[in-house]
Amino acid sequence: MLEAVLVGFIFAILLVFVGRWFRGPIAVVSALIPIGLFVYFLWHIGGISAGDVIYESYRWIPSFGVNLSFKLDGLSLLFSLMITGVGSLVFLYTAAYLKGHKYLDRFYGYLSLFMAAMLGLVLSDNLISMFVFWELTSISSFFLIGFNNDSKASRQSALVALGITGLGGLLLLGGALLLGFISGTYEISEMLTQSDVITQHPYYALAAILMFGAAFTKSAQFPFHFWLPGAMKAPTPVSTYLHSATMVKAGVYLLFRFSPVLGQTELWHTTLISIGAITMLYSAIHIIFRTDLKGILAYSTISALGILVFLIGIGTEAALIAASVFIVVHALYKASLFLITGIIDHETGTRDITKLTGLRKVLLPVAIAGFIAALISGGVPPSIGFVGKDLIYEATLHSNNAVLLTVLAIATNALLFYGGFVAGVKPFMGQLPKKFEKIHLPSPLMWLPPLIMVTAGIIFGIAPGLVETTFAQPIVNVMFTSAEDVHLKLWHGFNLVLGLSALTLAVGTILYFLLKPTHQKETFISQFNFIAPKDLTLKLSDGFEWFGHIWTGYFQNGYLRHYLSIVVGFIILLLGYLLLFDFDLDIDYASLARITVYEIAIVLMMVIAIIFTVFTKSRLAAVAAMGVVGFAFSLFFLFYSAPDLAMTQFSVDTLTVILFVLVLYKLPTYLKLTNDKIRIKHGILSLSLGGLITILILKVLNEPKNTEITDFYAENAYKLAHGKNIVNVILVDFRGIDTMIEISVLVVAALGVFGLLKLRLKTKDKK
Amino acid sequence: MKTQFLSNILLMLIWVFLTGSYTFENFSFGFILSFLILWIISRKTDQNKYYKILPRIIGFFFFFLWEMIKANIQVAIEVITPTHNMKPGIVSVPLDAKTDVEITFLANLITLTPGTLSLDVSTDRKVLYVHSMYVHNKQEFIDDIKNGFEKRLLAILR
Amino acid sequence: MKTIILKTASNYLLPVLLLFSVFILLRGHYLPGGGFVGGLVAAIAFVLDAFANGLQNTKQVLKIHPGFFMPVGLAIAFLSAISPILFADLPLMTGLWAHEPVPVLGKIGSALFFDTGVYLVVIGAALTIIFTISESA
Amino acid sequence: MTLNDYLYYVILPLLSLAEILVFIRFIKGPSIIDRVVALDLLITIGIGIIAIYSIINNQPTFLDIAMILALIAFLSTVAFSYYLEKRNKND
Amino acid sequence: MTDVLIYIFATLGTLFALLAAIGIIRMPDTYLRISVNTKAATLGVGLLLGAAAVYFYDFSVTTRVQAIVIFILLTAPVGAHLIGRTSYFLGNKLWDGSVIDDLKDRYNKSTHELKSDPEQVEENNSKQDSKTDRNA
Amino acid sequence: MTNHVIILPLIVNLLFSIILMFFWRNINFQKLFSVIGNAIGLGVAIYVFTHVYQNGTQVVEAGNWEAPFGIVFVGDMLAATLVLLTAISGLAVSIFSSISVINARLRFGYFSVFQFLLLGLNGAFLTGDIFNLYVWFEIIIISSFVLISIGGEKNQLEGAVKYFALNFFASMIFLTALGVLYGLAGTLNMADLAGKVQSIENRTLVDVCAVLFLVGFGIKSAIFPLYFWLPASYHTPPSAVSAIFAGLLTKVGVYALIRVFSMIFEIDVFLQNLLIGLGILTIFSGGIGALTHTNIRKVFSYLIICHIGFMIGGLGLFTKVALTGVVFYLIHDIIVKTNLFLIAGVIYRIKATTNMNKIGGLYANYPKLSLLMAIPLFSLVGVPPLSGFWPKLSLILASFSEAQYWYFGALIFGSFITLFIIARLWSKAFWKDQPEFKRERKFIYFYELRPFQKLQFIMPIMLLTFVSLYIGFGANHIQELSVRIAEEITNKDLYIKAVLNP
Amino acid sequence: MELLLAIITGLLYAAGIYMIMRRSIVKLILGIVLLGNGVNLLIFLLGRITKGEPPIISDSDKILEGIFADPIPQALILTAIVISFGLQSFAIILVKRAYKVLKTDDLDQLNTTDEDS
Ligand code: NA
Ligand code: NA
Repeated sequence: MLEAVLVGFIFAILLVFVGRWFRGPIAVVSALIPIGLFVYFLWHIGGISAGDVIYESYRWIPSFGVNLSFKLDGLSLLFSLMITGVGSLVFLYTAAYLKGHKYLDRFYGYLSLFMAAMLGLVLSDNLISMFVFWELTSISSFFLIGFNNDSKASRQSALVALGITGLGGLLLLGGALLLGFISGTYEISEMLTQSDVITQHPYYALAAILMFGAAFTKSAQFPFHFWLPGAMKAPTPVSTYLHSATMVKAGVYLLFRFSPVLGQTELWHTTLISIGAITMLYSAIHIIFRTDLKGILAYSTISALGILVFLIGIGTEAALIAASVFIVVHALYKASLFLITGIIDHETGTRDITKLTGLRKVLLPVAIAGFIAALISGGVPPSIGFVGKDLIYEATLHSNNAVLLTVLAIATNALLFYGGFVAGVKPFMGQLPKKFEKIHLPSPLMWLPPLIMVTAGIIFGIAPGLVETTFAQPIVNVMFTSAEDVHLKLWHGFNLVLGLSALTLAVGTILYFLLKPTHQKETFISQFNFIAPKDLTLKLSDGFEWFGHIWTGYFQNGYLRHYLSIVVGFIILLLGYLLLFDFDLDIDYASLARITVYEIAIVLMMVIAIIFTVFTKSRLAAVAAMGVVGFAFSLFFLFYSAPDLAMTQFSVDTLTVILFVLVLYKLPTYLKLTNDKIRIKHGILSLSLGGLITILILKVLNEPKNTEITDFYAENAYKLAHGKNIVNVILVDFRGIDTMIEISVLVVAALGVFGLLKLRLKTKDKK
Repeated sequence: MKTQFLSNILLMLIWVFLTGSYTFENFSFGFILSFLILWIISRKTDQNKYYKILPRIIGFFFFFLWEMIKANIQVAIEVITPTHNMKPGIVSVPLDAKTDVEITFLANLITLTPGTLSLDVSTDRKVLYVHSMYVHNKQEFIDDIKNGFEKRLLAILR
Repeated sequence: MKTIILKTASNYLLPVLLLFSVFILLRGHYLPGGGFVGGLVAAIAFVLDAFANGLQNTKQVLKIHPGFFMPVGLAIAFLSAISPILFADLPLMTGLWAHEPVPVLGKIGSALFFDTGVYLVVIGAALTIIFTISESA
Repeated sequence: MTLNDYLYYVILPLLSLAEILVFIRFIKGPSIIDRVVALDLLITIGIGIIAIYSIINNQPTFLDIAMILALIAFLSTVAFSYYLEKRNKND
Repeated sequence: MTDVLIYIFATLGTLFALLAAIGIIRMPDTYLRISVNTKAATLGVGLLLGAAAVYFYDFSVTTRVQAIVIFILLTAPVGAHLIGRTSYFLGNKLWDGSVIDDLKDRYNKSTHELKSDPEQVEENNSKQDSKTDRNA
Repeated sequence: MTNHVIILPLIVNLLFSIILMFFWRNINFQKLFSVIGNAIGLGVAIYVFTHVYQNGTQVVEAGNWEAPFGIVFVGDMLAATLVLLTAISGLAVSIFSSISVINARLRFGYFSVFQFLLLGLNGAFLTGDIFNLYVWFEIIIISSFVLISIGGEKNQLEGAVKYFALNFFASMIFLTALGVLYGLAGTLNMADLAGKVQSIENRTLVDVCAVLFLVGFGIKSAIFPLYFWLPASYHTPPSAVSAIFAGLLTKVGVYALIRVFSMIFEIDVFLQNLLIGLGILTIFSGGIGALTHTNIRKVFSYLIICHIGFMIGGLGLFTKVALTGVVFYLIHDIIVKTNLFLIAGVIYRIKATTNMNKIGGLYANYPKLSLLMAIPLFSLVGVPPLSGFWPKLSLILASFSEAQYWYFGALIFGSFITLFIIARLWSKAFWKDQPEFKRERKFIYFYELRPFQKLQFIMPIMLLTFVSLYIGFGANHIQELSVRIAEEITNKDLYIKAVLNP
Repeated sequence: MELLLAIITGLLYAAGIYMIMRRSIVKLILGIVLLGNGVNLLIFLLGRITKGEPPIISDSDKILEGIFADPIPQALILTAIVISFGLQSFAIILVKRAYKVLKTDDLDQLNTTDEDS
């Protein structure tokens, strides 16, 4: 299976280098990859439906417990077949749809990247590697939505989509790690065995919520759904492939996969049922107000995803069977409808449903495909859609809240019926406008794929056993340890479910004839955009950005003194907290306060000179006062047994004064003064810090001191290092490295001064 | 050549004084070191006579010491007493001293003597401007300097 | 500054200060002093000369650009730091000492070379800084 | 009173007093020249203090610091003069 | 005997240092302050250093003291000269009681050349105002 | 036979900085020797790394003075790894500098100062003495001052003034901390301090000292609320300079924090809350700073801050898992951040601006280059399996195990905002059409360069990208390395034993 | 004396920080110098001060015994002084150059790099 996953990646990487060859007609060859993979997975159907599970594992990052482990069971097989099957058709379709496009190679590159990632996602048995693929699908989706990157709307949508799915991805990461943390493994099959441990763990709710977040964003559940209609800016093959058939189902897949691990709890059922229900109905209603074919399909996709989540939420065996069948149903008809829309768009140049009529006259095979797709979508027998719908009602009827849930399901299905017919039938009915008369049927590469898919929909409907054995049963086996046998039938006889189906068809038909898509409706609904999740989210994000400007503007306002006062304030806060919190200044003042006359003189001079430096209005006087401070320092060092320091301090001070003096006369006198308020504020800040430093010193002086090192130097400076001035011995021997670097500092400073003053750049060319 | 040699010896002596080690090696080292330094900083300088000056220097030293003590007392009284009795002013003193060294020595000695301060030498080196605390009579003041310091100094330096 | 008094005085002060700076350098291991202060004093000597005689004159006296002292000094310090590795298989910066005391300098070792490097670097750096400023002032 | 006591209790305080007086001039100014002169005098008297201090502590090494002070204190004065003259000339 | 010498040197030295300090406080103009401090302090410090030389009575200390005294004797007057003339450039006024000012109008204000007699002075100097430290 | 291996990087750096100074004005020589020096440096660093990897912690006692009396150099796994990363970034930036930095700047000792900078970094990583660390820090900051201001025009100088003031202040705080530490413990050797600080009774003072170190290093590593100098200055110097700054300068602060808080101070509840709180605020502040800017280099600058927060928070957790994450993140971040600023440099060379509103069409005009650039960009985001992804696993896990939900939230926030910002950058600079374009006069555009010159621009990016890819795809090695380092960090006895009882 | 010196150290910190926060670049530099001195004094004080006993072995002795000042803080401060000298000279020049290019010594005018551009 690793090869199956890798082949797409390898192809994508190859295309970077040999892409030129794949811009022409030869591009269609790319389709061999999904077709080959499709065959590969078909090959496994037999074994899987017989109950086999194929498992492979490669060590990847064992230190993280991350393995490339793949598991092919009923669930992953279904998805793999969908991915490669729809993929094959989309690859073929693309060759015609984007014929001659100058970036066709890139498009195939992204598609293969996506396909590989998606395969990896559904096949992974390791949660972390699954996450890796999950993120890659988001990224490839980003690139595909933004494929027409000269359009601002495309870029915007790509960004929104990536934003939402990316956020979801991070939640998944959190969830995955948390599950790993709880269960001690990232292997999903091992987690299965610990379902009880997980659901009873205190972190369960957090883990579940994180997983929900991931699934809901990826599968466009309310209120995160809005990225999906935006994603329709992508070329139609992308909408078909990613945004209806496969990627958006990743969330559903996740929920499916984890319902044995996390399911069977109140939280699980309640959340999924309510979010699913809201989503399916909310977006089904939205269908009515759309005129763009892709918009209609997008909302109906969201609605369908809602149904899936809803079913998983119900969580009974019936519900899961319904869900697994509905996944297939949806893939077949929705992908077809998208491809059909693509053809219409490609040929007529518009997707506005109000302008499209009578196209059957020029696009007959397409019309046939559209019609069948609508049937499947509407659940009209003998299509597989009918089977799917029956199963849904079966599931709702046997749930806890049977009436409510069934009513919701009927309403949704009726609206989906309407949507399917509007998209699949309406453009082909009625009069053909003059401007469309010259349209020719496009290459079979474009109209065959939808036709193939709807045909499959009919075949599955007529022989539901195919569905039953190939995936419904295997999936149920995956979900339930003691699963009952699944029996799918087109005809159950006259019962309540049949009645509900009939009701749905009837309501749907009425809706179709009653409601006409108009621009007025679209304008009407757009009035409510301001309370729609999309606008709210964008407003929130704008608000956040506004807040960001405020925050950044406050902290990073450009004034050095502001920065310093924050830093100083921060230090005061910390030191103050530590030093004053338990205020015990039991300091031996007596021993610290002994003083002599000449010391008083120095201290007095120092203090006044410091204050003078700060407050004098003459810069020269300030420099001279610093000279006094330096001199007082030297004397002080001398009194306290540091002759080397005294010498150095004095020489350095003299040089510094010279430097000041040399530079000062090019600089202006002090003129600008900050206002008193700020000065007082800064005064308080600086004095507080100074005060804290004083307290700190006194406290430290109260502590005993360790003199081990000092004693060693006193003992060995002459004996071992042959010097008597211990300070110098430290500088050139004991700690000679310090000195080595210290002189390097001087060298660099001198180089810097030299460069700073001598280098004059003349041209703009400076980076 | 002679000047340099003398400077060299002088520097060597300073070295020996500084180090306080009066060994042959230290003398030689001091000589070599001074030679190197002089070589490094060599610049065309006026030639000076360094010989036959010792007796005059000693004489001059005592003269200067006397002047210094005398004037210091005068200044001390001025400083300590509450009233100011001085008559300060800046006087231009014509110079006989010609070379840089002569002028510099003279100016410095005048400055070191209390009550007087050499402010500057005119650009054409003809006049030394001296600030003094007591200028009772300008000509007398000038003569004092010329007959006292300048004469004795030039005797040593020339 | 155009004053012959300062000029003349500085002509005498320059060698004296330089001599003094070497004195400070050499005695550092035994008494207060060392390469750093020594270097500063030497630098100050040249700065004084520059004040009195003008920068160009001082540069002529120095003959080489003061900046050149820096790599030379650094190289000397560097060599004395790594010579134990190269010659004695001892760790970086280990003091190597001649067995017999040398006249004047006393016991001679790599520490002295190191300090000499410091001395040169300090002269070079201080002069580079100050001369550059004077030139651009 | 021993010599040390004399130096410690009479001489040093007096020299300190001298320093304080000079420092008062430093603060008063009024001209920058007065401050430079005061700074110079501070250092000169400081050399004296060091001399006495080295006697009290019996540490001849301290005289070396006096030497440094004597040698380079002068340079600040030169620098200030240089600055003031140059600035004045350029105006 | 040495102690007596030290007492004398130290006391005299301190008195001269004090003299310089009082002088710099009391003297009415900058030039007088410079004048007083240069010598009194030099003498005072020389004496104090002398006390140290006597105390240690060691050749190396004595030579060091000599060196310091020579340095001071060399640098103090040069410094006084520099700062004094600068003071004049800056236009620091002589004390009111001053009797004579031969320097008046002899500096060329732009080149700082100093003339030796009054005739050489250009007349344009007169209109320039005196300047004090503008930062003050 | 004494083992000198771990100080070889220092010797190479110093040797070449001296050589380069001797050949002051010969630019071609300097370019060549700088690259040669850095190549040798890389070789030596690899040698050091493998040596330490195989033989464990290495100690060199400078001056042959037994610890704690002299200065020791300690090459543990953390130090060796950082030395290696420094060498890699150094080589890349050195090549990049030789083409992107104009000759006028090179003529003023650029390469020599650059070597000094690397010297400082290597020294800081290798030293086992806290005061010596200060000295290395100083050579780093003085070199960075010079590099950030040299040839400075208006905004470069503005940036430099702020950079200087705040970094100088940081040094002062660092020194203050050192003074307090010495006053309390009487020693400077870190291994020795580990024991002596523990026996100090007054824990408040120890905490004060720790806080001072935190502030001192915090300014340098740009944590909230101490980072202001970074966005004010990092975008102003030549890209090569920003690149080495971005990659290594803030990280050396993080390194120092790790070292100090693992060796000398114990992270108590107070410090833990402080570090985690600051980490969260740093992530937040950096993230929204990046969100609100449009100059690419500035955006990257804020992202540096944001990601420093990840590491600071992880350090606060101080579990083995968290530290594994911190170390892994550090490794990843050094390479990627260096690369990003090089990329910004190339973008500047292509478009003469780095404002993303004013540029576009990069993908259309330079598709392969764009894809090359995409790798580090998305590595930064942490798109799996690229390098930025893996360390987050450990960090998040640690946040769960320590029940630090706010930190977890901040990690998610930071990752998300990085994703969004990079995607937006991609959308604006790479996808969008070039807005109206006015050709700068006297500016040599990328397309006008000779092929070899282009290669000099691209090569370093390729080198670093390759390393990033290795970190991502060979994450197992890096993870094992990080685990080993985290082990060494949490078990300081190993270090102490190596230093004090050789 | 320690008490007084501790207060002076605090004062130096306060003065240095206050000066760095002024608008004039020259004051910034003065502040840096003051702060540097404050830090040196802090290290010196915390290394414990000893009067009149420099850490120098006398001519006749081979080891230093009895009371003597701790040489380590002195060596550290010496290093710090030298480094500060390098940094300060660089800062002085930086300021000069900044003034020349930016035509202002007002730090408040130096805020364009924090604007987005
Ligand atoms: Na030194
Ligand atoms: Na040694």
